[in-house]
Amino acid sequence: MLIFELSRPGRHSKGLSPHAAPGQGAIPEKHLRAQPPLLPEVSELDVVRHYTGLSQKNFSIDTHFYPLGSCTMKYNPRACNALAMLPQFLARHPAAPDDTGQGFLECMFELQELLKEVTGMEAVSLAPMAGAQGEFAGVAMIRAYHDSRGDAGRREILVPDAAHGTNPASAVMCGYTVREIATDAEGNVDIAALGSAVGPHTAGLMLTNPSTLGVFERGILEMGTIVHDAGGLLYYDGANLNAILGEVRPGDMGFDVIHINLHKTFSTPHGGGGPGAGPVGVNARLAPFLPLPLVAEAKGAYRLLGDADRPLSIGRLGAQLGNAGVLLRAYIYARMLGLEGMRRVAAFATLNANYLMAELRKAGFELAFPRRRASHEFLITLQGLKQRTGVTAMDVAKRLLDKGAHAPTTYFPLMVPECLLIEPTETESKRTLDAFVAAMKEILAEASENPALLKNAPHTTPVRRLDDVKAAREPRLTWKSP
Amino acid sequence: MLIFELSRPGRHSKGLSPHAAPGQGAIPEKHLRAQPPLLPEVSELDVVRHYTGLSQKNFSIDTHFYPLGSCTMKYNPRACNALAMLPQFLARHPAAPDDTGQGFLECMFELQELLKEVTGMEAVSLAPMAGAQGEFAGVAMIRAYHDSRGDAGRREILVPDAAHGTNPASAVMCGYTVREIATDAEGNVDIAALGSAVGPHTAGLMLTNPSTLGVFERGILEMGTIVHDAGGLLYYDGANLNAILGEVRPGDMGFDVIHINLHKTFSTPHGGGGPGAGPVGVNARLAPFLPLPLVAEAKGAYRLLGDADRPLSIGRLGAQLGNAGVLLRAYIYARMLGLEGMRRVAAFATLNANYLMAELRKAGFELAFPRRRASHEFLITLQGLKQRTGVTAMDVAKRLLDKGAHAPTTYFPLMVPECLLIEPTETESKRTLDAFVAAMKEILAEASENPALLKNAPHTTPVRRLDDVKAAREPRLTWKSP
Amino acid sequence: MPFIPHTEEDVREMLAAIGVGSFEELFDEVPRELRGRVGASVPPGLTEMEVTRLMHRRAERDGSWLNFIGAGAYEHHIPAAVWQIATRGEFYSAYTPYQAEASQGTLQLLFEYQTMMASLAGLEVTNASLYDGASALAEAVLMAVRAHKSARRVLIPATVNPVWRKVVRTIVRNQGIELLEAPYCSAAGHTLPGALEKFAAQDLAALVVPQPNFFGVLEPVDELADWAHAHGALAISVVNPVALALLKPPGQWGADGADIAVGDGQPLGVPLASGGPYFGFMACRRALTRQMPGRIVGETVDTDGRPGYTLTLQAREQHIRRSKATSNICTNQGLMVTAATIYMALLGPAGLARVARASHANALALATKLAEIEGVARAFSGPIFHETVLRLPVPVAPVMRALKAQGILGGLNLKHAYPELGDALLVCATETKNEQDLAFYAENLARIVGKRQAPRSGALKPTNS
Amino acid sequence: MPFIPHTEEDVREMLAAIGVGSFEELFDEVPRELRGRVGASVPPGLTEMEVTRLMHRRAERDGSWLNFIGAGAYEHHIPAAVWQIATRGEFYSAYTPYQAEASQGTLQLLFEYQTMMASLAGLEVTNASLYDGASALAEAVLMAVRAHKSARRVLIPATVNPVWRKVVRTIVRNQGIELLEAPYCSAAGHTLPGALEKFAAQDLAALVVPQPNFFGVLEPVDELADWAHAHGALAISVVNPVALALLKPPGQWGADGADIAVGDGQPLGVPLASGGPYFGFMACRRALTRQMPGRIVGETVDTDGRPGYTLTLQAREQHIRRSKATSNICTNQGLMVTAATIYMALLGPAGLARVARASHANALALATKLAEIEGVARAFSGPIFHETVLRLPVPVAPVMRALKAQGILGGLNLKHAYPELGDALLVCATETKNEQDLAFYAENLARIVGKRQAPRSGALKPTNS
Ligand SMILES: Cc1ncc(COP(=O)(O)O)c(C=O)c1O
Ligand SMILES: Cc1ncc(COP(=O)(O)O)c(C=O)c1O
Repeated sequence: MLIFELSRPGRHSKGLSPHAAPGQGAIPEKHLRAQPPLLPEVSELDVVRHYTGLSQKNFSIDTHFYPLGSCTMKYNPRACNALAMLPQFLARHPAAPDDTGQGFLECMFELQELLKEVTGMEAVSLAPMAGAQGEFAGVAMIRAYHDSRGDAGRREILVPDAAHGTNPASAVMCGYTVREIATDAEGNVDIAALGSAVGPHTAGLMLTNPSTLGVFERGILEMGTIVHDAGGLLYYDGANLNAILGEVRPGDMGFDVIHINLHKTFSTPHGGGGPGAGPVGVNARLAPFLPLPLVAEAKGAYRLLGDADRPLSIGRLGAQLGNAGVLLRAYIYARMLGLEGMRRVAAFATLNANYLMAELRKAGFELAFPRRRASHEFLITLQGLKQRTGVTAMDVAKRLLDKGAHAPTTYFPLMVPECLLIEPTETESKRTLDAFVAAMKEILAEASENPALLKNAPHTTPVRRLDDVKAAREPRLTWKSP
Repeated sequence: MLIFELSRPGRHSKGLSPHAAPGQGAIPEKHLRAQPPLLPEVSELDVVRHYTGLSQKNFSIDTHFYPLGSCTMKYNPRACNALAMLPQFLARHPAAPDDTGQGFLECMFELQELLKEVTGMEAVSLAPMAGAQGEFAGVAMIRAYHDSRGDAGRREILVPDAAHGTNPASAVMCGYTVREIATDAEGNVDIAALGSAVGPHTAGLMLTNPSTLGVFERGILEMGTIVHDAGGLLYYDGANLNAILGEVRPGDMGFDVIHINLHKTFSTPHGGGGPGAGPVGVNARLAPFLPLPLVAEAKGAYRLLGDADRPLSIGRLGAQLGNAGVLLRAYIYARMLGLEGMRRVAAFATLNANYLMAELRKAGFELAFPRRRASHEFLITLQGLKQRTGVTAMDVAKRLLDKGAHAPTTYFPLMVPECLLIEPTETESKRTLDAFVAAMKEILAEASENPALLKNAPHTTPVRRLDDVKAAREPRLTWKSP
Repeated sequence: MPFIPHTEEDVREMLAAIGVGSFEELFDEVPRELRGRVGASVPPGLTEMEVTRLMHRRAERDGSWLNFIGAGAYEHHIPAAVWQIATRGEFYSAYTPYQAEASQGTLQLLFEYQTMMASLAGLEVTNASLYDGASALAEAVLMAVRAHKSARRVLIPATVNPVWRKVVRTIVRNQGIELLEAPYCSAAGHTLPGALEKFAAQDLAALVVPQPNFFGVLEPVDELADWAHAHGALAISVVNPVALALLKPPGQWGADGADIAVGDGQPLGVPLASGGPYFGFMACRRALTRQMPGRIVGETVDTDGRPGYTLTLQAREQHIRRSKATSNICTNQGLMVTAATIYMALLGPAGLARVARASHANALALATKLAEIEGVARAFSGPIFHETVLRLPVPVAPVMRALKAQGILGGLNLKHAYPELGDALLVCATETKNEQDLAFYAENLARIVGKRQAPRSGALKPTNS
Repeated sequence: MPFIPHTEEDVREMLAAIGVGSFEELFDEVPRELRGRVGASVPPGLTEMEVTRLMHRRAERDGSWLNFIGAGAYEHHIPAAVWQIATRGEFYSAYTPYQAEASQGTLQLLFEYQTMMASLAGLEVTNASLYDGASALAEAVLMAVRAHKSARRVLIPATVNPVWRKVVRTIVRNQGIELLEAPYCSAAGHTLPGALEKFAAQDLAALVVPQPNFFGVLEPVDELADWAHAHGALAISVVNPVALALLKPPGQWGADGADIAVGDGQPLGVPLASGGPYFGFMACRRALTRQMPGRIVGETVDTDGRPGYTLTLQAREQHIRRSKATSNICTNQGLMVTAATIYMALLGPAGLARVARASHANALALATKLAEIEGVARAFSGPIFHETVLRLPVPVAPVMRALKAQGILGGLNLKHAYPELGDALLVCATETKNEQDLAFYAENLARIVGKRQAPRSGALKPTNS
């Protein structure tokens, strides 16, 4: 039932809008709309009941194990939500003078400092509103850097073929062409291929490390040398920072510029699609190009820096200081973790992933890179299972929903056939992991005994398997009154 | 799965308790407990996931139509919750000086005034923490009144046989004996029976009007005269105030003392069993006996009155000023309704009840009092259905759960066989009522065609029909580690 | 209008279906002369926006304070998850779980609560809440009298919260129950078993034993429970649930344990909130189950044999037993219990013990610091939990006012409840206070007391308390 | 440690199952020299209690203000239900709905959102959000250039939010797109179609048309949209969604309607919150669907034929199309859209129109009141929505500081963005202001301006702006 189907002309929750309803005021007739918009005419209770009911149709961290690889679905502490929503924080206008927001700005400044420290970078901007915008900003800084040196021939960005789709898309948005570098049999970037790809046209290499294949790039130092020697810069896609937080720093690995997905590593909520925050960190030579605004401190007073302070900046990415409320949540989380807490993130995320990998291997699942250590995530391939039973990675994913677990990431990275990318995160208990292994075992048995059960899964969700092809072929993108 | 079954020895959410954990301090050994209590050892995520999951197993106003007669399950505005939980309200200690709580006390004072106004009483105390405690306070005031006049022979309280169980129970707690008065064929208190029951032993009559049979006591004025002439007082059980709010006032009907269930008429949440609030209102002669504390105002300053101010008070009913947070919610609700809003409560509650009654009658259901107007609720009896099909009121109630509606109140009042007491409240739309009628029609058809379907209902709830007899015969009241 | 979803067309259709022409007619059974007299002085309705602004203004007016008052209501940190979950609509807007199959969320939670609370108390059975600690004590007194059958006298030490004693009096006095007051040792600050001997001849239904007592002092609970049993009385314990993370549970007091335990559940995740809603808890030995007031949840099975939870032993309750019920309680404090259950689950045994130990340590540290101030002394020698009585060298009231001017609520003045103690102050520090807070209090108290003891000439005259 | 559930025993068992002896070994593929250098200056962890106190202190420090700043972010009343529902764990802690069957809550909500937003805009298709209004405008520019195929120039009036124009520049400049600035009429405060003629010869991909514009003034949108189309350019509208409750939707501008509509969704139930998270919305005509960036939800059926919702047309997106995607956007602003959808459902068409009308009325009333002050005048003659530019007789900055001392945030100083306007101030009043608020502002402004125009001798020297 859609909210529109509850609608009844003339219904209106009066207490929610002003009692006094003046007319069109001084707005000339020609500017007015002829027909009211199609918003539902329902009561407050209808709305509460409808959306409470809808919410119950979601899987979420708060209700289910959610081992979605590359997405770091860890517990979102409720304190972060409560404290970021204190009335004074919510009410503050973004253009209010800095001296009316010293409490807020102090948090932002300290967050910049914290992020520098844990990534080993020399300066940080909080402006990007998600990982992809961080990538855009990072690559734009790479370009601004080369441009500032008159090094205008560098028109190519390298990305591993396993890279997340945002990497090449971001590079293109900065006017670059993209060249993909192959992966070797052990899941590393093929260093020889990298060596022959670099040259005077190379602006930089974008790298996720540990990679989206769930392994640490063992040749990272060598790769850095290759790219740097060719005059390129090294970009770190921080989507997997959770795998190393407290163990290794991107800055120490030789990266020139990074972004951090705070909605992953710093546990701000994913909100069913966002918002996130993708702060960028850089080393000294890229610092002048950081996106604006930045938060500066002098004698205990905090202020936002703009164009006048930073003439070389790539500019602004959004109308305000990024996703402030997300940044507050990340700050609160970071303060609760503290140094000891952060030191343990990667350790336990890695422990959970390797344990789950070991147990699934024992249960009969095929690992994509059986000779490698898992990072905070790992890949299994159901290629063999498919050949034996016809059951695909998608079928297994859907069947997992029936067993009360969200599915891992499916079919990414693309070059590993029938793959599931599994990321348990450090906030899940052994008990939960064991239950997942048990479910996967059951599914393996079902695949042989009753493959139709899997092909037709899920069976217990609010809807059964949906027809994606029909959705794309005959797009119905809005509701129309019947 | 119980939370204890998720427990693992040694697990502990460290950030939720102080880091520094000093030892036993200066507590002598003999006072210490030898074994830790059986609280679960789980993570914060476990707790969030467990109780979020449990919550989803409840029906509630926010998820379902909940026409539970006598309970007034109307929409609980979310603004009341948000505003009653502002940090300063939550943090204030009850023994903090009055001058640190003027904002809060102003709300309480205005609530007292509002309640006086809408009930037609001359003074109000907010102290009682639920309807039953209001009844206790009211009857205790009746007793204090008679005692203060040396009128010590009045040892009996009259209640109609349809009265809610708290009425006789409260009277007994005040040291009275209880005599029940019969109901006539039209659902009114039998006035002749009342006339012959009163006498010099009569302390008072407790009355719900409209009654728990869903009808207005037409002889209310005559009944008042009978009781008053006998020297007794008239007590109003305000559980059904929603039926008359804005239309008729208990004070105008001749009641000397009343309680109001704010968790019904003033829409504070029922919270799965409470808390409520049961303020008492009185006319002038009972005012000196009101329970403490009371809120007084002088020159714009508010203060709590205690024993010294009110030497004749029956005393205190709890350690503090009643259920303050509930009172705040009721105050906010009252301010949003305002006079116009209050005037409409009874009108629309009554409209909904009479509409639903008319439609169910058309659908083939038997009304308990077919010649009467419904108040805000009405009674149907399934006596005939049971004789025809063996299906009971309980079976119908359980089957309604499968159809997505909470069941009405069953088997109350006791003297109407196989009854359902149905109270839709004013906040439900015609659409919801029509859906309920449709469900009831389906059930009526099922009762003839497939009574087993009803006998075995519910089918779609988290558990099927529960064995209440076993629960009472072999009480298992706590979990024991297996 | 707010919260009423009807359109004009709905109203027309509905009136027609009923067969009436107007709202008026719906009330045609109500005597004419009674109608339409409703209070014109009720102010006009506010929009949600207006009431939001009003309430924010009032809340801001009440400000924030550094609070050292305890006296039965205790400031503890409440994890954010507690109320974010407890106020989910499914808990917040449900009724008492009468339809068990549609209320397994609330019912299972209550079953878990009963398990936790019973274990904290060291007793077998608990109910699903009473209004507050004070009224729970009154119910315990009534329960003891019912259970005892012959005696109608109950001995309550003066070390029990004086307001609670008043509440007990209000609630039980009409049933001919007599309350006797046991004195306390003016040196130790707790009840002395020896001092009870003068009541030995009275036919007692119960002895009430607080732990810690109102002064924050630990009572000799083993001896007191044994004394009660030796004199044919039940032992009713009054306990702080956070303290029970450390302290011997009532069920293990003395040779046989207390028979009933009650207390206020507020310290378990319920905000101070000017006094409520809190909740009263009550536990008892199994033999007393059928005397227990209030709702109880039991485990059972459904028609498929799966475990499920349901309200049980309802034959004790008013809706079944009416005038013969164990109590008139109906609506209880369910949502507070929901919060407390989540709180206890989040803290666990180790976390709750840390809260208790940190509170104790802070109270000790504060008491020590304050007692170092010239003229200030601890009133009692008995061991404390997280609260203590101090004697000041000057009247308490003006000192409290001066502290308030610094943002400090310094404690509860005992002048009215315990005049025999002189200028006495009840001070509490929980885990919410840090070293700077304690130091800030101590500095200010030292300054204020110092000034008042030796007023400078020309300066303000000492105010009368 | 916080948020990690492992017991020591768990760790032992897990390491053993993996076949390693220590955590160290789990990282044995990481070059030794890279390990263990993590930032020692990170402060030690705080308990939730400590961080709660810290954040309360910081929030209190930021205080509460009577705000008259708009300039792209607008203060509206947000019904309490909006965020109480949007922060339910099932919405708050879910990922992007990749597994449609396990995400019908989010997906159906987004489908409802798309319907509401498309109708507000009067266009057929909307996506499920972009980061904010400014970046949405940049995406619209890129989209127009893609759709247009030949032209790479876009004309943006100076009446578009100057910060947004900067954002567009940042985002599109590396793709060789040229942005041209169209002037505004200094009397009316809006763009004059006639003034665009000098750009007629440029090969334009699009013309951007704001409604209302940054000055709060209504643009001649019909003429501007027609001008764009007449010159072979697409018309990109930039709109305030609350204003759209009253104003002609972009899809109906001129003869053919605007092609793309973007804006910031913040006014629809999203708190100001120092600037975010907000969300950008984008709508377009059906023919442009495949050029749309971001996620789109479509209706389909399940294997039983029941309707259901799923992400669709993903071949536009980076995770499928990689370097050929319509945008790099991945994570969007889903939770804000959740709030906005609930907001729009609560308000309905009548409620949203009331909000818009009351805002307009307040802004008019304020502008009138302020323009009565000696020396203060409205800068432009064009009709406004809920914001207006005032000219002051004295420099703006010190006036704003003086207002701030009274708790008033008086508006945005236009000195830097529009120096040609002199001492100009952009002032906004929404439905959140009442008569007293407006009067309070007017009184204070009159007093401050009066004083500064005629400084008393011996008093403070006028501060430099
Ligand atoms: C490896 C990787 N890189 C980049 C991104 C893009 O980040 P965002 O979604 O925050 O834009 C993601 C997110 O899914 C990712 O997993
Ligand atoms: C008619 C009637 N009287 C009294 C009460 C008792 O009120 P409470 O549950 O608030 O104690 C109720 C509540 O169910 C009731 O319906």
